[in-house]
Amino acid sequence: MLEVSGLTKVFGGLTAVKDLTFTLQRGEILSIIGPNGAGKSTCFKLISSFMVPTSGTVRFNGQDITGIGPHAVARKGIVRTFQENTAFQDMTVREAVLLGYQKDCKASLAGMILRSPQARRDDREAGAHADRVLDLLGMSSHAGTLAAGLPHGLLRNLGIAVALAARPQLILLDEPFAGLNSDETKRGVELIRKIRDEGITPILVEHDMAAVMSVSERIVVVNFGSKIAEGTPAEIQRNDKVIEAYLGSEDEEIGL
Amino acid sequence: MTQVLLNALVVGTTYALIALGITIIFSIMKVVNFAHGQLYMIGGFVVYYFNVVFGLPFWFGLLMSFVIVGALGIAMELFLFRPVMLRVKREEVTMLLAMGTAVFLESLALIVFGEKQRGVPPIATGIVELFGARLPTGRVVVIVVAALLIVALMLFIGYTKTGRALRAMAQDRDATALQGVNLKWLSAMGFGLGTGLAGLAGGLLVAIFAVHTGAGTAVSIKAFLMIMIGGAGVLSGAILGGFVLGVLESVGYALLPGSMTFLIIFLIVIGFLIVRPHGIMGKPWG
Amino acid sequence: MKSSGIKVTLLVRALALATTAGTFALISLAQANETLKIGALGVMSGPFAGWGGVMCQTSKTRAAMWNDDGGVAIGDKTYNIEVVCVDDKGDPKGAQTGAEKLVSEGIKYIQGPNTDSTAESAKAVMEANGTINMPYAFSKSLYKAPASQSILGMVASYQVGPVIYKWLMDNKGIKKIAFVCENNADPLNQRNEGTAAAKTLGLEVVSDQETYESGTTDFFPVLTKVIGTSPDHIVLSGVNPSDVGPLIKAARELGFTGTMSTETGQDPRAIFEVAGEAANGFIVAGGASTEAIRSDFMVKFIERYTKDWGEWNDVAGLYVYGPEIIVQTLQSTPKALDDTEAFKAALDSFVGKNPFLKEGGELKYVGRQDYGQSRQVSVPIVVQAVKDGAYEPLFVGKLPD
Amino acid sequence: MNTQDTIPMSGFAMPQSAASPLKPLGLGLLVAIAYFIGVPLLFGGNGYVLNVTTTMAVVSFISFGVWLTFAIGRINLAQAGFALIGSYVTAILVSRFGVSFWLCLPLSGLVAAIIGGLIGWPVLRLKGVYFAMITLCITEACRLTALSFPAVTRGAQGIVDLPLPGELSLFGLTLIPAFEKGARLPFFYLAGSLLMLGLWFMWLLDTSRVGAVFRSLRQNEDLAVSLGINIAKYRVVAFMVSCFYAGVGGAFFAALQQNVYPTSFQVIDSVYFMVYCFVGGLEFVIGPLVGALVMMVSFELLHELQRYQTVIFSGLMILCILLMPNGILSVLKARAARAKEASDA
Repeated sequence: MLEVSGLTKVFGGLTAVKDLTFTLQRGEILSIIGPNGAGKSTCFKLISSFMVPTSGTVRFNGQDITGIGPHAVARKGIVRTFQENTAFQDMTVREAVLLGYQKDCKASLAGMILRSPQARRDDREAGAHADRVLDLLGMSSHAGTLAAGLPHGLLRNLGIAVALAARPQLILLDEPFAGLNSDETKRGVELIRKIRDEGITPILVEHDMAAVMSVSERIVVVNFGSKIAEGTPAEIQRNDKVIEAYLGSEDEEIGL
Repeated sequence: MTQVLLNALVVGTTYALIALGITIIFSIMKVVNFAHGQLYMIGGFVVYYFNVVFGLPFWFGLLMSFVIVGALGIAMELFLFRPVMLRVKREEVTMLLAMGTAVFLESLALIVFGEKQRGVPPIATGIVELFGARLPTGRVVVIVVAALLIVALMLFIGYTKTGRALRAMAQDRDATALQGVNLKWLSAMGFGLGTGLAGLAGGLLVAIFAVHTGAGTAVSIKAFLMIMIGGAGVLSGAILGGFVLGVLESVGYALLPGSMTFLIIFLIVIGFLIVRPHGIMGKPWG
Repeated sequence: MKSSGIKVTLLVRALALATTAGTFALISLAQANETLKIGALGVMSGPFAGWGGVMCQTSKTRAAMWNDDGGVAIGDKTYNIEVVCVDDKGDPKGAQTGAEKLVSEGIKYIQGPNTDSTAESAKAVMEANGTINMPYAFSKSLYKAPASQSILGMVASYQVGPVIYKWLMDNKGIKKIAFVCENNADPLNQRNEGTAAAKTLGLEVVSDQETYESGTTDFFPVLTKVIGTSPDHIVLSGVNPSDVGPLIKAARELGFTGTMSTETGQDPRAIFEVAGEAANGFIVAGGASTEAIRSDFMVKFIERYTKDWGEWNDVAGLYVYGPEIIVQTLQSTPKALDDTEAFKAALDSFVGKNPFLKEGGELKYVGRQDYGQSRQVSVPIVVQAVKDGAYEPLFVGKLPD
Repeated sequence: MNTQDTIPMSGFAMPQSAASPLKPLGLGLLVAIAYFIGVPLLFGGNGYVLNVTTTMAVVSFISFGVWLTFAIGRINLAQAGFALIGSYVTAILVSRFGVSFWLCLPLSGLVAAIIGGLIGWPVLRLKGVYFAMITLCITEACRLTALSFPAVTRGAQGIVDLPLPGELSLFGLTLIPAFEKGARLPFFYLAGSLLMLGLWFMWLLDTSRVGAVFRSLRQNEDLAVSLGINIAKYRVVAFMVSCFYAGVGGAFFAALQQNVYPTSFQVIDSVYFMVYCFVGGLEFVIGPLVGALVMMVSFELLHELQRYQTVIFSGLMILCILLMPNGILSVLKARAARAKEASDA
C-alpha cells in the first residue's frame, strides 16, 4: 500500500532522515520508533508532504506522491494527526469533525455558499459520517463542547476523530499516547485496533514502548535518521542494535 | 555620485536609529508600535522646548527626550498594553491599540504644541567637503552621535544583565520567567527603552531636520519598511534595514523621476517579502 | 441681631434684583442681535492639520472682533457672527459629510475646504443646496461654469507664479528654473501649472520631475539631483508649511546660491527658526500681514489672534479675507442672507474696502479672465522675502479681473 | 422542507447565533427596517443624517471584506488600496467610455478582485505582522500608481465632474430611475441595498461550509491542510471576496463624490476599516456594521468639542479597547449569556 524508498532529508548540513526504506501492507499496524531526535517526525512530514524530501520517493497504491503537497496527499487518502494538542480551538467537537469531511464534498464553492442541493446532500453525508466517527470514538456526548474546553485525553481523541472524518485509507498517528495515563493509553490501544478494523491502516510514531509493543504488528526502528531494525515486537525486543541505541537514553522507555 | 553615497550614509544612519526602537518593542512584546512615529515627534518637541523655549543646552534636552518619552512608553505598557494583552482573544488588538494611541498622541500634540514646524539652532556650523561632496558639520555630529548610540545599545543588549534578560525574553517569555526574572518589570522596561529610543531619535534629528506634529505617521511607515526589509524583531536586521532603505531612497532619487522612487521601493519590498517572507535576518513569526 | 437680619434680607433682595435686571439685559441684547452662522470646513487633524486649523482659528478671531464691536449691521438688523468649524480630516468622505452638516444647520456661507479632493467632493453638496463656499484649492473645475457655488479664497499658484518669475527675470536676471514638490495631488498640479507658466515666459526649465514623499525628513537626496542641474531659481510648488524650512536649509547646505520661492502662504518665523539665516531672501507670495504694508486694523487682528490662540501664524493674514468679504458682501446685499442667488448676482458688481492694507484699496470678486466668471476674492498679490524671521515686501500686485 | 434539511445549517451556524436573543434573520430584518424606513421617516429631509448614514453603510460594506480576511487570520491593510482601484475603474469607464454606472459597479468589484487574486496568491503565504505590513505597502503603492500614470488616471489632477448614475433599464423597463442632482435619497437607498446584500452574502458565507473552512484557516492552517483542504485556494478566495467588496465600495464613493483623486482612499482609511471590525467584534458578521455605526456616530456627536474632537475621539477609542478588548458585541453576548443563565436557574 505504501512504499517508502531511499527517503532522505537534509537540513543545512544536518541529515535528519537518511536513506529510509520500508513498505506497509494494507490492514497492518506499523509503528516507527526511535530515540528522541531520531527523525521519526520528519519522516511523517515527508510522507504527508509537509516537507519535500531531498531525495527518495514515497509511493501510495502504486502512485508516486513525493512532494505533491499536503492537501493533495490527504486527497489521495493519507491523513496525519499532530503531536501535542493541535486542534481548532474555537470550534466545537462536531464542527471540527464536520470540517474533516471537507475534501469529499462535491459541491462547488458557490454551491456551498448558496446552499445548492448538492451542498445540502454533502452536508447530510458529512453529518451522518461525523456522527459515526464520534460514536466510534465515544465522543458523542461532547459533540457540542468547544475544543478549548476539552480535557487533554479527549483533545487527543478529537485530533484522531477529525482525521478519521477525512475518510483516509492510511492514518499517520504522531505520538497518540504522549501524555496519557495508563487507563487512557489502554483505551487508545483499543481505539487503534478499532480503527484498523474499520479498514483504515494506521502508522504510529510513538515513544510509549509498552503501548507500541502491545499494539504493533510490525515495528521500524530509526536512529540518527537511518533504519536500524525492522520486525515484529518480539524480534525488536531482542535486537542488539535497538537495545544499544536505547542505552544512551532512558532504559525504561523500551519497556523491557 | 559621492554626494549620493554620502546622502545614503546619513539617511541610513538616521533610519537605523529610528528602526531600533520599534524593533525592540516588537521583539519582546510582539507589538507593532504604530505610535512610534508620534513618539519620535514628541521627542523632537521635547528637545525644542528645553533648548529653544527654556534656553537649556541641546544635549540636556536630548537626554530629557529619552527620559520623558521613555517614561511615556512605560506608562503605555503598564496602563494600556498590559491590561489589554491579558484579556484579548486576538493578539491583533494590540496593533489597534497602538494605532489608537498614535491618533491620540498626534491630536493631543497638535493642541499642545500648535501647528507650526519647529527647529533648534544649529548644533554645529560649517560644511565639510569630501571628494567634492558637501557634508554640513551638524550632520557629521548627528551621525556620529547616532552611530555611538547604536553601538551603545548593542553593547547594552549584548553584555549587561538587563540586556541579556531582554534578549532571553524576546526568545522565550516563559523560560525567562522560570529563571526568576521579574517579567513585569522587564517588559515595562523594554517598552520604555523602545519608546525612549524613538524619542531620542526624534530629539537628535530635530538638530538637522525639523519637527511638526503631523510628522509621525510617515516616520512610522518608513520604520515598518525598514524592519520588514531587515526582519522584524532582530536588532541587527533593523540596522541593516535602515541602511538598505537609506540607500534605496538616496540612489532612487538620484536615478529615477521623483514620483517613481517610492512606488518602486514599495514594489521591491513587496516582491522581496514574497521571496523572503521574514526579511534579511528575521525569523518566522505568525 | 435683628438689624443685621434685615440687612441680610436687603442684600438678598438687591442681589435678586440685580440678577433679574442682568438677565433682562442679556435677553434684550440677544433680542437685538441675531446670529449669523458662517461655516469653516477643512482639515484640522492629521499631517495637514495646519491648513484648516489656522483657517478655523482665523475666522473665529475675526468673528469675536465683530461681536465685541456690537455685531455686524446687515440690512436693518444687527448680527453676531458665529463660526462653526468642521474637521473633514482631509478625507473626501469627511468633506461631504461636513458640508452636509453645515448645510443642515442652515449655514449658507462656508470657508474651505483646503485641498482639491475635499473641495471637489464638497462641491456636489454646495451645488445641490445653493450654498456658497470659498475653497483654498486650485482645481479650475470648481470655479468654471457649470459650477457656480465656489469662490477661490486666495491667489492661485498659476496666477502668482508668472508674476514672481517675471519679477525675478527682470530684477535678478534668472534664466534657469527648477521645480520640486511633494508627490501629492495638489502640489503636483501646482508644479505643472508653474512649469507651463515658466516656459511661456521663456525660462529654461532644468528640472521639473523631482518630488519627495509626504513626511520626508531628509531632503538631501532629492535636492542633490535638482541642484545638480544648476538652476538659478528653485520653486517649491505647493509646499506644506512643515517642509519649507528643512528644504531651504538643505538646499543651502548643498551649496545652492540662487533664489528660491513658493506660491503658498508661509509663516516667516517658523521658516527662520528651522533654516536660520539660510531662510533670508526666500520669496513667498501670500499673506497681507507684512509689517510694511499692514493697516492698524491688521495689527489689532494680529494682537487678538495671538491672545486667543497663543501664537501668530502669518497664514492667518490670508484666511481673514474670507469672512471679511462674505460679511461685506452681505452688508451690501442684505437679501443674500437667505438667498445665495442674490449673493452670486452681486459678485460682478460688489466693491468693498480692504481693511487689512495700510493703503486700503478695493476688495472685490475677480477671476473672469481665468474662470470666465467672478469666482475669486481679490486678495492682493503680496510678494515678500523672509528677513530674519519677518517679511519684507518686494512688491504688491493685483489679480486680473 | 423536511427537518433534515435544516440540520447541516445549524451544524455550521456561528456559535453566537444560538446564544443571541435575536435570530440572524430577525436581526437582518430589524436592521433593514431601521435603515430603509426608520431613517428616512425620521430624518428624510436632513441631508446631514442621510449622508452620515449613507457613508456609514458603504464604509461598513467595505469593512466586511476586512472582516473576512480577519476570519482567515490575516490583518488586511490593503482594503483602501483596492477601494481606490474600484473608484478608478468606475471613474475611468464612466468618464472616458461612457459606460453605465450600473455596469461599472460590479465591474469595479470584479477588477479589484482579479487584481487582488493576482497579488494575493503569493502574498497570502505571509502571516501576522508581515502580512499587515505588506498590505500597508499595497495601499501606498496604489496611491503612488494613481499619481505616477497620468495617461490613465489623470494623475494628480484627479478625475472630476463624474456624471451621476443614469437610468438602469432592462428591455425598456426602468428598474432604477436616473439620479437627480442634489437628491440624497437615491444614494441612501443604494447604499442601504449594498449594505444589506453585503451583509446577507457575508452571513451566508460565514454560516456555510466555506465559512467553517475560513475559520479553520485562522485557527490552524497545518491541521486544515492535513485534512485535504487546499488552503492556498481558500485564502485567495477569501481575499478576492474582500477585494470585491472594496472595489464595489470604491465605485460607490466615486459616484457619490463625483470625483476620484489618488488621495481618495489612503492608509488611514485602511486603518479605520480595520478599527470598525475590532470595535464591533471580530467574531460577529455584523461586527463591522456595529463598529462603523458606533465610531462614526460618536465622531459626529463629538463635534461640539471643536478642536478637542479628535483627541477625545481617539481617547474614547482607546478606552473602548481597554474596556471591551474583544469588541462591543462580545460584551453584549456575554451579558445575554449571563441573563440566560440567570433565567434558566
